[in-house]
Amino acid sequence: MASYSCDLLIVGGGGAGLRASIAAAEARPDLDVAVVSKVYPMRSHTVAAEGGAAAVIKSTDSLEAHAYDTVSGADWLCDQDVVEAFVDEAPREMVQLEHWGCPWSREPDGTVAVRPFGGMKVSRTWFAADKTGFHMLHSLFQTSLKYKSVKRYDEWFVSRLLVDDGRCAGVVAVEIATGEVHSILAKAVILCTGGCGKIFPFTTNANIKNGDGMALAYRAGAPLKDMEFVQYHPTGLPATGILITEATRAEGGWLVNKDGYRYLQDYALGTPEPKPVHRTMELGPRDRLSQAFIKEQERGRTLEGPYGHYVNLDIRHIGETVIDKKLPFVRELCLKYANLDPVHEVIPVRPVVHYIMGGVHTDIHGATPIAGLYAAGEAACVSLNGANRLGSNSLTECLVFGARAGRAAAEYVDGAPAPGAAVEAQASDEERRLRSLMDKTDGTERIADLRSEMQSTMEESAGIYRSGDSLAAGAETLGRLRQHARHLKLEDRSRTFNTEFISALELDYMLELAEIILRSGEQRTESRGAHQRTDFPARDDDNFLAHSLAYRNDDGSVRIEYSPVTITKWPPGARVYGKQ
Amino acid sequence: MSNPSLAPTRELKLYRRPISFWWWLDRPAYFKFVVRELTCLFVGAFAILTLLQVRAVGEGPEAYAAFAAMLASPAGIGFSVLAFLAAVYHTVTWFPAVQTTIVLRVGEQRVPGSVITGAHMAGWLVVSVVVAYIVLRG
Amino acid sequence: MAKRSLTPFLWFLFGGGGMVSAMLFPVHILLFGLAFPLGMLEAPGYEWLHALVVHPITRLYLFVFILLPLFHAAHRIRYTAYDLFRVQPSLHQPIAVVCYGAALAGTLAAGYTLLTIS
Amino acid sequence: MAETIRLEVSRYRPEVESEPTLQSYEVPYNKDWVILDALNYVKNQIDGSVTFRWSCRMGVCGSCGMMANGEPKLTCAVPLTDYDPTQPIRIEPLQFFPVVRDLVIDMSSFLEKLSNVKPWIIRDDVEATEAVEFRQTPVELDAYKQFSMCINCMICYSACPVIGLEPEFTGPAAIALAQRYNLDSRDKGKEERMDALDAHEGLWGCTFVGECTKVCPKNVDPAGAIQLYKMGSATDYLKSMLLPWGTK
Ligand SMILES: Cc1cc2nc3c(=O)[nH]c(=O)nc-3n(C[C@H](O)[C@H](O)[C@H](O)COP(=O)(O)OP(=O)(O)OC[C@H]3O[C@@H](n4cnc5c(N)ncnc54)[C@H](O)[C@@H]3O)c2cc1C
Ligand code: SF4
Ligand code: F3S
Ligand code: FES
Repeated sequence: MASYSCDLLIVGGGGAGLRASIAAAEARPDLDVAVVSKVYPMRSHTVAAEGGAAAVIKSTDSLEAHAYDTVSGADWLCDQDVVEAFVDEAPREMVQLEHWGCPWSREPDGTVAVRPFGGMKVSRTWFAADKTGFHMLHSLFQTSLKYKSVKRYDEWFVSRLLVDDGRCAGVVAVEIATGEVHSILAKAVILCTGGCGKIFPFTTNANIKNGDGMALAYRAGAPLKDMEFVQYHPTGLPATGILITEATRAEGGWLVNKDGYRYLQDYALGTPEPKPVHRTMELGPRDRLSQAFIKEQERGRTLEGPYGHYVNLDIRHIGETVIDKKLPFVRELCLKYANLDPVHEVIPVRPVVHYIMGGVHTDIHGATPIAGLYAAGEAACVSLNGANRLGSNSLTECLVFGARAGRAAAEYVDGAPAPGAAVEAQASDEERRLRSLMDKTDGTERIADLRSEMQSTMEESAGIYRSGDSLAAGAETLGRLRQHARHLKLEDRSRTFNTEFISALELDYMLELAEIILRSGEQRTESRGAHQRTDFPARDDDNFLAHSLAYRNDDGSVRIEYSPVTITKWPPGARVYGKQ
Repeated sequence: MSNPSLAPTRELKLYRRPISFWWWLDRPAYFKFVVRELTCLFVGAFAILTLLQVRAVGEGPEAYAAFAAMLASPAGIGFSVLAFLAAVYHTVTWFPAVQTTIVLRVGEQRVPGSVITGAHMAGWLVVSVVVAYIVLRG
Repeated sequence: MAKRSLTPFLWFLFGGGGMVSAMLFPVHILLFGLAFPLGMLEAPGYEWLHALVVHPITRLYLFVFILLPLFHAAHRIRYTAYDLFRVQPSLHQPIAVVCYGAALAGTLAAGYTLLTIS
Repeated sequence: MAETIRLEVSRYRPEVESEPTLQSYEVPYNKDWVILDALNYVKNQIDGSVTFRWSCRMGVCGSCGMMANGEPKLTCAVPLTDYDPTQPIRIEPLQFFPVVRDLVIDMSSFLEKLSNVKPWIIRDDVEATEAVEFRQTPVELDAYKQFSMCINCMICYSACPVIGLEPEFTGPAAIALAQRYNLDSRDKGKEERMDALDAHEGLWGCTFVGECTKVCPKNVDPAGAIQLYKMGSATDYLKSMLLPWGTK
């Protein structure tokens, strides 16, 4: 087992990880920074983001307004100091990215263009047509290439955090191409491993979004915060879950039921207007729109196809010119994956798992309770998104908090002591564990079967609406699945690029996270944002204006604690959409 | 200058498929490409032939008559047929290539490549007629 | 400007030659190689040809007509040797010298002929 | 039984064999599937050892390029219905790249080439000092936009014979990305990039086969980018020769 070392190790090469690496390299050019990623950085799922990234730039807008939209969108579960820091630093980060070459769409005078987005009172979402994440990721990746103090470990899979005496001292990782196990020692580690949508069957998330970093942190002793909040995006293609971006609605798209009726008007989202109106109807927040779909389905007003119930997204009236200019990718996706042309036809859509508000608990600098361990991006929960993230806040979050974590970790590195002997023992422990899994020949359970059973369990028990019973039942099934998962059957005996082995590790993480999502949901006996309990339909600020923190007990079970929400300017109020 | 990604820590036994000598028969496009490149043999030959023709003109009517006879021989005709086909093939593959080196805008819109190619084709026709007219005027 | 190779210049000649031959060669070959020898068109008389050739504009025309296509051919032959005949990299340089050298020789010959013709 | 189609998948297990072999799998001919779905069916239901890269399944991450019946394709973007179910589809790793395992190629050389052409904005004041964007009009954006759409899928590399013949050739995508920055009104690094590209392995190895553009799934037109690049460099060269005092 070879051992590598660096000063600062970043796990993940998506938007957050790359931004962190550049921030660290700029703050401290003398440090050895390393980025480990299980896929080449430009394959990270940030690449798939379509709609845009929010930041106040126009004179009609204000930081205050962005903050209020975020807080109310979050159903008050966010920390308001975090929100304020976020909206304040967002414009600078976005301009920085502009200076790094991101091809933002422009106004005729050459300033960046902005578009409306769900739950936002003012247009403030920067966009690069409808491939915003793609352009942001490639700009960041290409820019990161110029920092020679940043070293990359491409296609290395981190399987464990090394923690000694309450301090994080590095990771153990599998070099996927060779199957070798290595330790990479570091004085500080930043987890930027992204979300975990693959726990669910029907998701916009890529194959690589398995919540690895969350599971790593959790096992190392860090709490996971607000994991019961899973965002369903209201518009995914029924067969594949491919996302049809919110930008379709921002540009004027309508959601209609089987009668061609804009049904959102029945769900306290305002009255329909021909042109899009901020915070109204189709531009309401995602949680409300997805919930409205379920209600509409219960009333029997949705359509039914081979992949379940759906409604239609109609963008025909936007016209070919605007679609080709501002939504070309949507058209491409519809043509390729739904066999229809949105210029002439309506698009069938249904809610689809998209994003997790929860993640590794961090403070406003991205620091977790474990010294030397930081987190940023979707893997982290810095408490910006609360109970419901607003579309286009998370790309910006990757930048703002990626940069913050990068700088904070670079600063921390100086005082960090050298790793102790315990670290080496842990590393060889982990190597033994991995080797024995790799060499296992007596398994019986197929990875794919367990995975799909986990996924359907999650959809049934922790969907858009859940109840105490469904969550408990799900947890029970999961317990059984985790037993089965001890006897995985691995068919691939090669050490070289063994993706089956990697899938086995990912499944193990996902099963653990699935249980945490269910347990966190079970204990929150209220409805807030994306967490809707049929048995507790009201918001309960007296008891649950609080973050849930999931800890791992020594016996492997989950313990949920709560911590207060930080309120600065905006006391909890009603979320009003439609009329202002 | 820029940041490195780590080389594999153990040497991988990579498989490299050898490239066959006949690689240009693998895809029709490769074959067309090779043919296109080989048109240059005729282009070069015809340039030299023209040089010889000029020299013959300079040397007087007999020399030129001999040159013309050579062109009229079966070998001469054979060469001309091939050279003509090659030249036309060269022309029709050349204009689309040229189009990619030109960015023309009318207002905000970029002029489509097909229009530029079309303009070249039209130009070709005009130039050919002019050349023929001058030569035939005598 | 940092030091640059000669390649952009050679590429420019190649491109110019490609353009000249694309525009002019088909009609020249058609006339002199096919139409006249086969009697499809009546060939112009020697006097006319001579008068044409000695005209200064025609001399310039013919010089370009020969020079650029020669470099065009040289360039493509060079790359064909690389790609189609897969010559060893150690021979790349000598092949380039031979190809462009030949084109240069042809150009000099053309220049001499066109200057001295009367 | 429902209709099926056969996949002939190239397998290369470096521990046990010295060259690839084809292995056949029968999969459902599902009209909603792309080739990648069929491969995942194999991996999940028939043979867990079949190895390939994929991630987004929506044609944007660039991981899933493979040869299908000898043509380089983004397998998540090609429906099974493009193929006749009575004929097998031959799936092989992208050609001209060294093969690591089954359908996985070694593309590390591309990352090196990409770094070498300096694909980032070069100018003295890139670091944001105040929250003001550089102006760029829609027309200026349009000048390079197409070349910025590259997903690094390597499909063009496996269509370009020059890559096969001369692996050191910088290749279509990397040159297109260099040109993307050259054409960006915010960039001032054309000269610096030319240092890396004015070489046989750089720009000049390209003989305009043009296949790169034909196969590109994202309409990047790398062949056009390279041609423009050559044209730009040739005009600069002539300018500096004719007007030695006039070049900046
Ligand atoms: C289809 C889609 C559209 C979206 N559109 C928008 C939008 O318009 N606006 C918006 O604001 N947000 C959008 N989002 C959300 C946003 O894109 C993501 O939240 C954000 O990109 C996450 O970035 P990240 O850097 O945290 O993680 P990712 O980009 O997912 O990167 C994770 C990185 O971690 C690495 N990694 C993971 N596990 C390991 C491991 N075990 N070992 C080593 N490396 C590992 C991966 O290789 C990868 O590099 C969208 C999301 C999706 C799915
Ligand atoms: S240019 Fe096209 S084919 Fe080549 S890597 Fe980029 S996207 Fe793929
Ligand atoms: S296929 Fe190759 S030769 Fe040039 S035009 Fe494209 S890079
Ligand atoms: S899987 Fe991402 S491009 Fe095909």
